[in-house]
Amino acid sequence: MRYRSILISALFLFLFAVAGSGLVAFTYDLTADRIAENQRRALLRSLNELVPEERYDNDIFTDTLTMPVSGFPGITGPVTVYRARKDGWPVAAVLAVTTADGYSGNIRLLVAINMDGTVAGVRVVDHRETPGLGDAIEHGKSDWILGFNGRSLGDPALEQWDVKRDGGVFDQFTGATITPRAVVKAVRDALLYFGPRRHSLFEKHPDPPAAS
Amino acid sequence: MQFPTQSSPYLPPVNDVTRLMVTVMLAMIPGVLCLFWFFGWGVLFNLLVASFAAVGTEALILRLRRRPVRPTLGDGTALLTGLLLGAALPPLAPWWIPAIGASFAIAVAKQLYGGMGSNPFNPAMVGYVVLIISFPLQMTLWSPPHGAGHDLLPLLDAARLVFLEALPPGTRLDALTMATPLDAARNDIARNLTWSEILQRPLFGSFAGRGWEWINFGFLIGGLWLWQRRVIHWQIPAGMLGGLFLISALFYIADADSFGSPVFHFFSGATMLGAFFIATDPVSAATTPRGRLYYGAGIGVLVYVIRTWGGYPDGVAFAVLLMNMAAPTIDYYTQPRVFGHRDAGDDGND
Amino acid sequence: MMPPDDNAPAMTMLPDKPLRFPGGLQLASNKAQSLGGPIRSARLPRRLYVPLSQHIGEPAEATVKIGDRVLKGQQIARSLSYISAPVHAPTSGIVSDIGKYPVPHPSGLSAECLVIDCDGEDRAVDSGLKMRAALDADPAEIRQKVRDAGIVGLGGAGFPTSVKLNPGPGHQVELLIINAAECEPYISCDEALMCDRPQDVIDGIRIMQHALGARQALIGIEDNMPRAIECLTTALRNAQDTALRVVPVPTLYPAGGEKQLIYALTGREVPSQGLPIDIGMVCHNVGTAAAVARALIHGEPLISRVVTVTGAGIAQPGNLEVRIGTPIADIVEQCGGYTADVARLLMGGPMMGIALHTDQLPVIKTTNCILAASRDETPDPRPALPCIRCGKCADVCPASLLPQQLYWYARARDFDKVQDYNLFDCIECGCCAHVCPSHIPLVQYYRFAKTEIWDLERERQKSDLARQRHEFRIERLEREKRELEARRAHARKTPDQAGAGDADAKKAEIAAALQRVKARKAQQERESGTGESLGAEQQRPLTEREPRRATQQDDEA
Amino acid sequence: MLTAMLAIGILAALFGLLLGYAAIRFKVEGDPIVDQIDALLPQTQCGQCGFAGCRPYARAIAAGEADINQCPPGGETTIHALADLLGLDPKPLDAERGEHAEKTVAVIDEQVCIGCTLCIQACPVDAILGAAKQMHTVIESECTGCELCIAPCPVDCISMVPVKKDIRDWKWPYPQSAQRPVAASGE
Amino acid sequence: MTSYRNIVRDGFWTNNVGLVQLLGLCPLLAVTGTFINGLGLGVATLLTLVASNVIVSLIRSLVRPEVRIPVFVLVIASIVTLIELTMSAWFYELYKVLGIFIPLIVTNCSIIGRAEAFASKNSVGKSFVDGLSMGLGFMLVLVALGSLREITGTGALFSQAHLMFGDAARSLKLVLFDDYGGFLLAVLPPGAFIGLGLLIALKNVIDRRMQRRAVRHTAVAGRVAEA
Repeated sequence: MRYRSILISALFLFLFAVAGSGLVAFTYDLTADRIAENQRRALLRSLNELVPEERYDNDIFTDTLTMPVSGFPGITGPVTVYRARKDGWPVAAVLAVTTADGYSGNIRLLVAINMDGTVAGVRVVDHRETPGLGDAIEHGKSDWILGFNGRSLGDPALEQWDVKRDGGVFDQFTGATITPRAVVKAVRDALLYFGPRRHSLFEKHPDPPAAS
Repeated sequence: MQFPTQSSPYLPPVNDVTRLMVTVMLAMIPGVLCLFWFFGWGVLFNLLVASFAAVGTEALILRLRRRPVRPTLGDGTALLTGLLLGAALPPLAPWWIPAIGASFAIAVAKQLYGGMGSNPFNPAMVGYVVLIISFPLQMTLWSPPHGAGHDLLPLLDAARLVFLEALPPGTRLDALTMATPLDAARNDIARNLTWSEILQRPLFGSFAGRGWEWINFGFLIGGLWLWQRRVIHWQIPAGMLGGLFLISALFYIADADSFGSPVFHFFSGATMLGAFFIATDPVSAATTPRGRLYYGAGIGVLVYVIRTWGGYPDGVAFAVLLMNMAAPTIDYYTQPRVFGHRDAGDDGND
Repeated sequence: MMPPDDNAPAMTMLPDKPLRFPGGLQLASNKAQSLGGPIRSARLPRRLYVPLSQHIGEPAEATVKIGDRVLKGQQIARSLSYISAPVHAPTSGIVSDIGKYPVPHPSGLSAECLVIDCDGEDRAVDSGLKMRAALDADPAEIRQKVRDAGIVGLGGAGFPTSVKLNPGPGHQVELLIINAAECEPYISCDEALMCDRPQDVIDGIRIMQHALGARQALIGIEDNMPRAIECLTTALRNAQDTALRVVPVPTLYPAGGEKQLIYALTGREVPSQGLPIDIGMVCHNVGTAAAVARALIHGEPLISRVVTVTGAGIAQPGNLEVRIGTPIADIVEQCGGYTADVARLLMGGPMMGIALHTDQLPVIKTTNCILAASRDETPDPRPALPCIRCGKCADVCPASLLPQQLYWYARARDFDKVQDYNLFDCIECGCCAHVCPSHIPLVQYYRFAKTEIWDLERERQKSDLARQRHEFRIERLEREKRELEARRAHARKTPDQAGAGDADAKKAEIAAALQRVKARKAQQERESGTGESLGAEQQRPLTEREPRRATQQDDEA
Repeated sequence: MLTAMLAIGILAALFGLLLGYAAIRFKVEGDPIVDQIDALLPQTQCGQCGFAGCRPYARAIAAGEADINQCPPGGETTIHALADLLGLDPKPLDAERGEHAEKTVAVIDEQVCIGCTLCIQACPVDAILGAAKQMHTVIESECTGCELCIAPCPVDCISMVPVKKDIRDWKWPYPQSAQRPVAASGE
Repeated sequence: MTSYRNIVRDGFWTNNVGLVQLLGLCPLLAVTGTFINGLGLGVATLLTLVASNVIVSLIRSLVRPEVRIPVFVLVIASIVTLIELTMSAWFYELYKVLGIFIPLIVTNCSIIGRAEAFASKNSVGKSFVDGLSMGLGFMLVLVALGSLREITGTGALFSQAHLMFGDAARSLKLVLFDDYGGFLLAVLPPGAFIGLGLLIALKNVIDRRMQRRAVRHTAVAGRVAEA
């Protein structure tokens, strides 16, 4: 009698668990493709802001490389490179870089660089800077980040790739210096990294698409 | 013959809330004078606007709560909150900064919790934190101290700037403001300058920042006077300065290039104002003798941590509020040994 | 409770100089006003109102009737239990009434009093208290005499002295401490007594020391009474006594608190909720010592005491020897009456005394001071502001309590929490309320909480009793029903054995009758014990009795 | 996918076994909460709550069949204590049950009493002494003031009188001050 | 005992999950920065609550008491995962904003609370209504708090409406105060606490008003009856 009651409990719970997880598994199967497509499109949208769709014809989403980087103080960790090609020719690369020099925590950026070495655009993906001060680096909050468009290593000269307070050409915002300084340095280092490697980067085989 | 009855004791009381508050206000004078000397008229505007806003808000809310207005205003606690907040604000902040801060301090941090004596957090520091979270830009614009290469704004220009937000002709806001030594030091550390290099800059005065050394010294003098008058207990300032000293000395000894010295931390920012005037606010602080020491030490350590690694330049306000939250717990675990009991907390029924 | 044995050896190591107990206050002493001259004898009033309960414990029971003639020193009420004291006629006269009259008590309520119309002859009866050689007598005999003399602690609490002279089995008294600190402002009756009658004081202490078997006795006096110290030391030097010493303690209120004085003199703490005897000490008031000497050497029971009459509201302050039962108005009149400044009448000092609503109240055994204070001396309480947690109260608390925590919980009527913060270690000295910048009547909050807790305890015991009685009743009804049914069934089955059923019924009836008798007995016992304020100790036997009775009943049934 | 489902299923079955065992092993007999509630009730056994005494009421509260505000003799104090114990919000006394009144005790007018013993049978705590045809009397210290003896008395010789106020039972009043007293809500 | 009317009133007002029971505070405080965020999470919670109430009520007679809680948790977890998958498939942008708070609905005490306190004792119909009204009540609080914070924090309302209603809804954004400097406190977490406190206070004020009015009404009614 006792054992039966224990066994019934166990069986009951077992059935529910199987039914529940079966339902979840079924839905997952049903939605998996759509979700993957959503993710792809979300990333593409932010990449397209930097490198417009009409400039390339390859699958920029899968044509990626992840390179270890060292020796660039403005960048920490590996850099992911999204490569844009048209008719097989390299057009531009989008570098996903991270800087640790922010006021609080890491700042993740997308830096798009044309093959001629000019900046096609910069966007902040993720940061934890002081709200109201450092968060002006976001495109939604101010246009400061657009100031990089068209710049290159010679324009301005390398030693002037800095905020104004440190003798450079880029504005800091009132009340905050550290955040813009970190972004400027990160963009500069992204340019420095990309410059000599622009051709070799496009020759490597892409990473296998990440399983999701 | 018939006589009135009441419970003992009957002797005339020896203390009075109003007198305590007035004593604290008097003790602020040296520090406030130094502030005024180095930062000019803006300091005065801050104190005035904050006091008016604090007292006015208190009166308004007391009316709404249908409590007696006049006797409660007479205790001086609202005025003191306004003054403490005013003394902590950047000197050329627009007038609505102290106004919003003081109103919030009184309305939300004090009256919503039930008025004097019931607020778990220090109202002035709540006001300050609300301001720095909401208006970080205005709250980080300090004018350069007197003698650091700039002249102070004359009275009229300062008033126009504060009340009309009109800059004097031919100047830019950036020219009128600069970071405080604490903030500047963090910037410089971030640029990999060493402390010896940082201290070379004119802003840093003799050891802890031009002007700020004297301001902190002024509040230290006032604070010692308060202690001598038995208005505050020694444990909280001692705990806070001790905690700050220990942790800053530890890091300073380990790496003198990247971390400020204890002296720098003692005499910059709101250290002395915090230690003697803000952390000692009895309502929100720990109350047992040992608890006060821990409470102060907690503030000291947190001030250092927030200054060094946090997201905002000075940490006194955040540190005080954080420890306010811990105060009841500290009190609970630091009850003194009751006379005739063997251990603290022993209920004597063993 | 702390084991009493772990301290015996420490006894010999008294500190070189008196220690400072925690907290305390420096107060203006204001004693000089009443120390202008020697102790005067107050004149006899026309009528005395002698309360039957002037002490802690059971009230005494009148042994005289209305209309009886009594003589000075004659016992007029006897004590019925151990913790109680008899009452004697303060002078000769006729008992004109026994009934409720107002007595000095914070409630302003009335209590049972004997009213004596004095005949002015002041004829005395031989009390039989005098002992030829008290210092050689058996301690038990001394205790009996002290008890018969109606002596209670004259410092203010009024605990029967004979009880405190009995250390009880298993207790060795090392040290007798005589409390002559008189720390409260204005009160000077003990100082006057020590200056005017040092011999009585010392004789009394010796008798007590002997009765207790104490090796040593210390007299603790605040050091702002140099004249009293000198008088006692002079008397002692004459007596060549080494087992008895006068120790001046620093003037700091409340140095006269029993636990505080013991700490100052010996550096040892009386355990919480314990007694000095737990650490081998006994503490008596200096006035009590003198009363013992008056009784055992001069044969006078406790019918008068020295009372300080002082304050800016009194024209000629001074110390008077007053018969117990004298109306306060009468002695005020003898001190020149009230001045125009009088605003408040206190019995006791300004820190712990009680405010009297009228002066038509008698002096009782514990009346050490009548303070007619002016408005400047004792202003009306100012409206209380909210507590700002400044902690000044904790700084001055001699018990190292956290008065503001007690206040929060007492105010919120959280009687569990308030006990967690050791409310019952509070001695109600008033230091906290005196320094409170918000003018909160802290002590009254504590008194409120204490009396509420006692009341709740009484209620709880009462409801426990009711529950037991109710449960027992239900059980009894069920049993009776069962028995009845059993009997009926039995009767139906075997009619010839009906007699047995009757016998059962008889038995039940007898049991019921027995129970009634027992209940009545219990009631009588209880009634003899009623009026006692039902401390836990007294109540326990009662509550234990009930289940016992119930089980007995079960056995019989 | 199947393995995941199976893994979760087996895990669930294991927990089911464990819980089934625990349910048998740790079964609690009786209900200690009834004792705790009973301890808070005033034990007048008056039945004003609608139950036959305090313990039945306690049982009803524990079972969720009765509200905590049905005890007039306990009044607000009892309601608060019960609310505390059960984690409920205190509510005002149910007015239909009666009002919280001053404590009283029953007194029998011995001149009028005819010795019928009806009150003795009604008394829930056996606090009335006496036998048939004999005068009865109430043991004051054991009377709970439940008033249950009043109705049965055929000659109306029982009256309720307030408990005598004694100087020893006197309580210090709650301090009067300018502040309004706050509800007993803790920090 | 529990009429439908009472169930609805309980859910919306007297026993509101957010204002009275104070359950599910974690998502409540974290995501209510804007109106749309509040609405999104509110809808997700509502769906979960209704579905779990109905299922729990359906199986209530089958469940043995000892495995009751694990079964409820299994049901709720399955529902939430379904909703999460659905959201990320059809409302990806909103899903990204609400982030981790969708799976956290599993731990929202109000859901298991209703399952245990109501659905396991009542019929399917009643449980459905209970889930619906409790969920709507919670959603209303989320939306109210979100609007409050959005207005005081940014001076606008319905920004980012396209996350839920598609690009056409972009024009819904209402700018209430032009040239508003922004009050960051309201947008940041402390603002959520203060805002919720104010909402609760508002509810208490209204309750007290209504109580007073009710008392007055009965008094008047009594007088009328007497006369």
